[in-house]
Amino acid sequence: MSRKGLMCGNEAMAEAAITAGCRCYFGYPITPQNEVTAYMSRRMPEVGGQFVQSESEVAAINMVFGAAAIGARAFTSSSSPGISLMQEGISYLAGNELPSVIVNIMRGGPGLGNIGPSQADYFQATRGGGHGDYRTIVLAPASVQELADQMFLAFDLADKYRNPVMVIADGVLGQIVEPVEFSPKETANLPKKDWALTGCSGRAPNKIRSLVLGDNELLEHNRKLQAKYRAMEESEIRYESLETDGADIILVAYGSPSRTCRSLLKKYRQEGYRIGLFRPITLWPFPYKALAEAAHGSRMVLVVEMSAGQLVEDVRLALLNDSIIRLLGKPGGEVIQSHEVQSEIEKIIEEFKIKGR
Amino acid sequence: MSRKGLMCGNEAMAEAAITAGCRCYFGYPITPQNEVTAYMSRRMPEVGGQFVQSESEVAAINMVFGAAAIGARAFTSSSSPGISLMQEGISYLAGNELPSVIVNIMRGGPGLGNIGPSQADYFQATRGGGHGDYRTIVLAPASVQELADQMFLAFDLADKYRNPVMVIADGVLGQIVEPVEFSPKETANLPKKDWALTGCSGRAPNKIRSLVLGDNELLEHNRKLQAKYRAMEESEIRYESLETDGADIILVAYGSPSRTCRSLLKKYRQEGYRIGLFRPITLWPFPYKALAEAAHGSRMVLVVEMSAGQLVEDVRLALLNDSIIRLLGKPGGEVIQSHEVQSEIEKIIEEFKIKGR
Amino acid sequence: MTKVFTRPYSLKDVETHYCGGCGHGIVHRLIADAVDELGIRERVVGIAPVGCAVLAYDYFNFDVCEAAHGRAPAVATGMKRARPDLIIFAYQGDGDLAAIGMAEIIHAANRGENISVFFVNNAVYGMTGGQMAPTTMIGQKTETTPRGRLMEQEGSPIRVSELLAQFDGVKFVERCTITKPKNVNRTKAAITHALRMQIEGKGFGFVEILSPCPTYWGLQPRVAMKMIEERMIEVFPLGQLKDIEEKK
Amino acid sequence: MTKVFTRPYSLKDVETHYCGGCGHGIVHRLIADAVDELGIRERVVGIAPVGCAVLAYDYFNFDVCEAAHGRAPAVATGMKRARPDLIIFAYQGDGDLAAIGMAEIIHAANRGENISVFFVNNAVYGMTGGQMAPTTMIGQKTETTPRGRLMEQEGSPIRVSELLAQFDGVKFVERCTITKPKNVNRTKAAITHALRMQIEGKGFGFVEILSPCPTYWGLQPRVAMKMIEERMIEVFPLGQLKDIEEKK
Amino acid sequence: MAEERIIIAGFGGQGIMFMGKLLCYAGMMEDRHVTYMPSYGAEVRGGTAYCNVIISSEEIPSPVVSDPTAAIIMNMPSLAKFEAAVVKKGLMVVNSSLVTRAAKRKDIELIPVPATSIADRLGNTRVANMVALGGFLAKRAVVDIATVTAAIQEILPASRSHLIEVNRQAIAEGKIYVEAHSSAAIWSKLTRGFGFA
Amino acid sequence: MAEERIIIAGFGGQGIMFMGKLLCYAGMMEDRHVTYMPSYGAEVRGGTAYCNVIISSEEIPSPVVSDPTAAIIMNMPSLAKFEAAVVKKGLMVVNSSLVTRAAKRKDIELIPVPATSIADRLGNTRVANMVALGGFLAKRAVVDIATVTAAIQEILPASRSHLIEVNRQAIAEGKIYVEAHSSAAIWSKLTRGFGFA
Amino acid sequence: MAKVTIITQRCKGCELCVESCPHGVIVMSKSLNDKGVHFAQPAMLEDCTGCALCAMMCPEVIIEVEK
Amino acid sequence: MAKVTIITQRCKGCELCVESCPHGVIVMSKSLNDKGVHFAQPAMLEDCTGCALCAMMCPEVIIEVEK
Ligand SMILES: Cc1ncc(C[n+]2csc(CCOP(=O)(O)OP(=O)(O)O)c2C)c(N)n1
Ligand SMILES: Cc1ncc(C[n+]2csc(CCOP(=O)(O)OP(=O)(O)O)c2C)c(N)n1
Ligand code: SF4
Ligand code: SF4
Ligand code: SF4
Ligand code: SF4
Ligand code: SF4
Ligand code: SF4
Ligand SMILES: [Mg+2]
Ligand SMILES: [Mg+2]
Repeated sequence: MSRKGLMCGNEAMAEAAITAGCRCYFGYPITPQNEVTAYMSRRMPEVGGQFVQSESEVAAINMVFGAAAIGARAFTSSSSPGISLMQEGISYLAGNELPSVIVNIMRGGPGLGNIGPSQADYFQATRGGGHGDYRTIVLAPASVQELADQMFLAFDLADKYRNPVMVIADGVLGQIVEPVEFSPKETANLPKKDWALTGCSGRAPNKIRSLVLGDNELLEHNRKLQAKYRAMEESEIRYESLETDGADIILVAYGSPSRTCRSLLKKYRQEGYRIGLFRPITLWPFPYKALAEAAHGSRMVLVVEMSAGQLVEDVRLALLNDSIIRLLGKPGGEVIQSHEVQSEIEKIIEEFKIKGR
Repeated sequence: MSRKGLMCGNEAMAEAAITAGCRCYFGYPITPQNEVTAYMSRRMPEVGGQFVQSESEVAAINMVFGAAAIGARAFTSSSSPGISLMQEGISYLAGNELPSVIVNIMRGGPGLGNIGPSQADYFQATRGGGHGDYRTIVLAPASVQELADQMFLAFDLADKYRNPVMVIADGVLGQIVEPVEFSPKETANLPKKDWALTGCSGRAPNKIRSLVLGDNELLEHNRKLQAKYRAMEESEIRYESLETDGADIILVAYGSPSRTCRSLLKKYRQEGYRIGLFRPITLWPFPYKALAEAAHGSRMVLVVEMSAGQLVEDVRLALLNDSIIRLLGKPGGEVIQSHEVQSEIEKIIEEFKIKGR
Repeated sequence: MTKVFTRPYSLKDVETHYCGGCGHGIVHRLIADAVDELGIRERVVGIAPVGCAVLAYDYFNFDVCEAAHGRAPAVATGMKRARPDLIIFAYQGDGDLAAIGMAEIIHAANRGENISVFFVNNAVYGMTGGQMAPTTMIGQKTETTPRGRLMEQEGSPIRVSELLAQFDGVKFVERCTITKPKNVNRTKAAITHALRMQIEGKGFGFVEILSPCPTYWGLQPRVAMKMIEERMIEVFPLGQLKDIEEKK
Repeated sequence: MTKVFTRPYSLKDVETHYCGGCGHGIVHRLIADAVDELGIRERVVGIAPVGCAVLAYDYFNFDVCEAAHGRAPAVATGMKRARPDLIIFAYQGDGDLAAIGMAEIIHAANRGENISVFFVNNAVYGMTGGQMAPTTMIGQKTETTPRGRLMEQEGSPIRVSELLAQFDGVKFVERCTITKPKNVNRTKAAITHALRMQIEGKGFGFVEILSPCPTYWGLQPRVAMKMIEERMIEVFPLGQLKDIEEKK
Repeated sequence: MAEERIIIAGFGGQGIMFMGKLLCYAGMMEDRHVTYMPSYGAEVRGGTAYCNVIISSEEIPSPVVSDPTAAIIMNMPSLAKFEAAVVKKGLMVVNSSLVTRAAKRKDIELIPVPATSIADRLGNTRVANMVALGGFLAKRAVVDIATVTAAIQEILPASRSHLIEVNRQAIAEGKIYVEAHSSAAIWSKLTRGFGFA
Repeated sequence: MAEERIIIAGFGGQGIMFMGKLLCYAGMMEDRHVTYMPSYGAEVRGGTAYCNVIISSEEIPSPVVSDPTAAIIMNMPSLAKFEAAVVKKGLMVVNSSLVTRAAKRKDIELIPVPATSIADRLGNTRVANMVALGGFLAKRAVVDIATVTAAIQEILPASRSHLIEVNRQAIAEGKIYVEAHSSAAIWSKLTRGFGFA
Repeated sequence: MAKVTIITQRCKGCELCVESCPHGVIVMSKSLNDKGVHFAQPAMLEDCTGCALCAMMCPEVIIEVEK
Repeated sequence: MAKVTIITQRCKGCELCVESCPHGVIVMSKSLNDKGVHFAQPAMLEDCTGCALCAMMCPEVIIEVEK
């Protein structure tokens, strides 16, 4: 069964989670993701699930912890300041290897900031804003449909690796309304949750804990986690590379700015410029190699992001060559306008005397 | 007046703060920094200052926010999980440009982890574990004396830039006892705190807020913040470069591992090997250029850190050349032993056929 | 002719962003009046919450500070400990104070910080679009309780004044409302009393104000005021719950 | 001869890390006894706090989970909502529950989650080395109140049972202690009662247990027990504060 | 029409978002590509609210409208904010009941509609948005009015179904008003300021 | 002595940290370079506690002792944990009251001291640490016993000053015990297991 | 006679003043202010006692009363 | 007569059992266990009534009582 409808990103994400079998949502209101809480408060009772408006984001992430510990699919969503409050909890989820999904519909910061769209929590998501050596898979959708699709994926990846998965999107994606379809896929062959705390009937008791005190025990635990992260880097990198072959200029962007960039591709190609777009879909693990390959031979790589420059650091790590990287970064909860990208492109065209047709 | 005594790092840091004129400490107990809370509960009343054992780390950072907003020097300290809980607050401090000092005596993670020494919160401190585009100056002491000295510096830098400053140290540095001297320096020519909320007597009301809603206002605010961060990068980079000139092998380490590395320098120099040590003292702003210069011409750069590999990312960004970088990373709250570093060095010597005398 | 009612000096002469008929505007005016009358404009520092009153610093004509959502009591503690001579008040909504900020208000109250807290209870999250608050009444429909709040699912509305009055550190608690001029004046008296006690070093004062959110109650402002009198006061009875100055 | 007292099956046969004479060991035994007697070992899930009892999962012979400091009630909520058929209890210390976790316990209680909370009040932070807890008594010396807790500076000890008993969502509250066999048995009865109510779907049960920390009270275990009887009970009176099953 | 990029702007409470969603929904019902993006952005209560709607025969790369082909301006601050953005020869429908200064642009098609007054006359100030929408559709038939009416039925919650009729009527009135006022007549009025209502 | 790197290990509650701090403080009083690092590390209550002390005539690069020149072992688990770490020819003082198995290393100097029993005899089991310290100082005079006594006075809080005397006495007893038992005699006992107390 | 002044351009039309005036002095306008709001305006000023009850209830604090 | 068994190697010497025994059956040892602790041991077993009060108080749960 597949249903098509017009929904905002927040609602699409919520419905997708339900389609993915999630019956536990815990969250605290915050703009621009309030549609999730509202939607879940209506839908969860309809599908026999649980919606709890938690007393705070700290409580929400720990409710997710509890539900995940007994083996349920659970998720929470928030926006920047609320996600900051979840950092301890996310580190606990990672340390305890609990599959779970956290969505950040990013807004302008730092501090209270504003409720405009932003991508300034990139570092927090990809480097771990919490303590300790841990990683979460970070997915970055660019449309309402993709937001829905990535929710399915997020739950599967979480279960596959016993790890928290983040979906991060600028506020635009939470708010825009677009047609969306829910086609529940056959869920991959996922490992059994025999570690879950379901009552020790017919087996030895399970424990879930991240405190490991023996000599070198935590070291071993960390090595195991690191091995898991390497496996993710091996298998889970996702990206989209559009007309990057032989391109002189390559735009790098994710989320809604990638759409602004995409809308320019056609225009420039029509004028005979060789210009491509590289869009990371997993922000962690980051497609370093793929980007290096895509950018091979290009004159300039223009990173377009709604922040003061965070994605650009991964681009530098991918290319290890500063001289061909340029940044159009716009912090402060403001949308990047098409003409702003255009004017950067024009500058590059001029400076490098890049030829059109 | 300078006093010399034997103190653990935690106590030295606390006493240094008092010497620096800090009369407000707010904190919540957590190992391995409990000595700070204990010390402050004793000392603050003696010097007419305030010690509040807050109900949580969230409360602590917000008490610091309050004290900073009225223009007082205030600080808090915690360890990894507690610092994660402060991420929203730190983003607010940065967004509101409130001078303040936060100390993280890092322990093993992720999650509850253990209370062993660690450096796995490097990303959190240097990239911002909170939301939005902000930076905190991050100082990394390597001895009890330096911990004290950097507390003076931290308060001055905070006031100079109206910005939170972090001091991060692995648990070893909080716990070790070494002789320490407090020599209160003439405090630099610091800007007047005319923005502080001291009652609007004889002036227009002040407001402190990070919510800026006008069109492009938050963008402008962010640009201003970014300009400030650039100024810090210009003026506040600190590091120590030991015998790196013409060295074949360069060790890169901060905090207590840098001391393990340093103890090996002599040994290898005596055997005629050219081996140096580069120690970043500010982790943000990071001494990218200085490291690139120091490493110029060396065969191999060995990064030694008590984490799965976080500092190494900045080394990669500094050198933009992966082939000469190697990592000895030990996560999980375990000290790096001298012989572990030695065996990595031996491997390099062998592999690159580096000659001793 | 003499002016019998004019805008207090401590309230800037600007338009607010509040919806028509919102109670926040009235409460702002009362605080400004009290500050003027106590003559403390030049040593008062207010703390704005995260909630509809987040822009309070644009309206009060004295020093005002932002606080992270729910943390105003901690911020106030930091301020007052650092500068006991300043007069510090926190202005908080019911989501801010009773949901995310529950630990902070209880502990500031229990420590008996010498501060004043003005708690605007409108039984809903106004700023984020009308979700359930801890003080939402049983049966009340909100964005997140589309079927009305259910005791079995979401618990009962939390009576914050009753909760705080129990702590030894708390010296004054009163619950008021602003449904009509008489109540407005009573509220002003309570606000003034709390501030005066702080000035005299007598400790933690708390004033809860039942206030309408016509927008998210989906009611005309006048009807919203009636709603408070007819439904809300039943759940949150008005009156002084504690006053250490009162002779018993 | 028949065994009249043996180790409950739900308690693993291992040495604990607790100091000699610590109350945690006794409370563990009582919970394990109750679980055995109720026959729920195979569907109970415990939540260990961050505090001296953090390793409870090494001692209980059934499924146990860690929770971040203070968040056990939120974790319990997540579990119970997802699997109402499991029997969920949170085990918390006074720092964990009444300081950092104050918001979580109040809201879980107010929502009336169908869970059981066992609250070990030893008036101090044991695990981190003896700092003041919200329940530390006036005059009590701790690592962070070297002059003894002062009402004016740190407030009075918080009476959590009294606080929680007020919420409609809370169905059973009792304060017990373990100073002598009679009290130990009373505590076991309370723990059993709370769990039984949960099994029957009757809602939130809370048992506070006054318990010694001989190490950070600086007292011999026997003397510490006396201290509870002579000093602590005065501040935290024993008894049932609420039981919806009780006929009034 | 390959692509219509529309900005709708006014006070919070004027039903701006509803207009946007309605257009978008109607577009989808007619199998167009559509996006709708609210400005939940800079303002909180009491400020200006606006939204972006794109209706296109092709895939829509970006939902952000920076160069609108049409704008519906419901109050004064919105005029100041969006007047300059409309593309040359673009359309601007203005709620002349509230917008009392003349627009400066002469290179766009300006359609004043006294939407609030007409709505008042219909007995419900709140349907001013539908009046303006009717006016807009009179000029740019991006979707069929019948589709819009059907869409209203779809997206209004059942509890408000009694409002369908007045909404429908308001759209019709707006359309009639615009059709009745030739653009020549309008231009002349413009120079005198909006004198309606 | 250029540098003495000492590990002191036992149960929590045996006063391990006090021994370390005391040594360190005495070292500072004699103008040596000193560091002290507790193992606040892996264990919580009830586990093994240990600390690292370095006393040196030169600056001390790292406070971490991985190759101790001496160890004071106060209980059985500590023997297992640290026996292998001591450098060849290093010193190991063992509390033979509690350590009832023989050490395996034959390449180090092994000094059993029935510290707990001697302390019991002095009427305070808790000064077993000082007995062991006395034994250690008999073998390695890294600091003067007089300095240690002075240091006790400095670091014991005033409320415990009545304990200075018994501490002093315990150190003396430990020293006397070790001096009285020639190493030959000790070796022979060792092979029979620690038979004291 | 007392005088009541209202800054009508800032009026949000909540009618709380109307509701609270014991003498029905204030009425809502037929016309709209720039906000599109039917604003409050003093009508039968001669009945005004200057009690200021209206002003006390105005959330926008735009009513001034003289006597 | 009843029988009380204590796993003395795990005894932490807290004496809570001693304190609670109404018949003075349990006493503390002169010798130390491996922990260095003077442990509890049943002494005058003939006086033991098997009331298990000692066992109820033992935090280590190392006392078993048979009757
Ligand atoms: C950490 C965090 N969580 C959530 C929010 C979103 N938020 C802003 S205001 C608010 C609630 C406001 O309700 P209330 O305190 O009752 O104030 P009101 O608007 O009703 O006056 C919320 C949840 C936020 N800004 N920060
Ligand atoms: C976020 C966080 N803050 C602080 C700590 C440190 N910590 C561990 S246990 C504890 C308090 C324990 O006291 P209590 O809950 O009373 O338990 P007890 O040890 O007394 O049984 C603290 C503060 C932590 N682990 N995590
Ligand atoms: S939403 Fe409610 S509380 Fe907020 S301004 Fe409007 S009426 Fe007032
Ligand atoms: S420190 Fe106190 S609470 Fe913790 S185990 Fe020891 S006696 Fe028990
Ligand atoms: S002052 Fe009194 S009488 Fe006059 S208009 Fe206002 S409320 Fe009416
Ligand atoms: S109370 Fe004020 S805002 Fe409301 S209608 Fe009257 S004048 Fe206008
Ligand atoms: S069973 Fe009773 S009588 Fe026997 S030893 Fe124990 S307490 Fe004493
Ligand atoms: S109660 Fe248990 S641990 Fe304590 S002395 Fe008796 S047997 Fe030993
Ligand atoms: Mg509210
Ligand atoms: Mg405790």
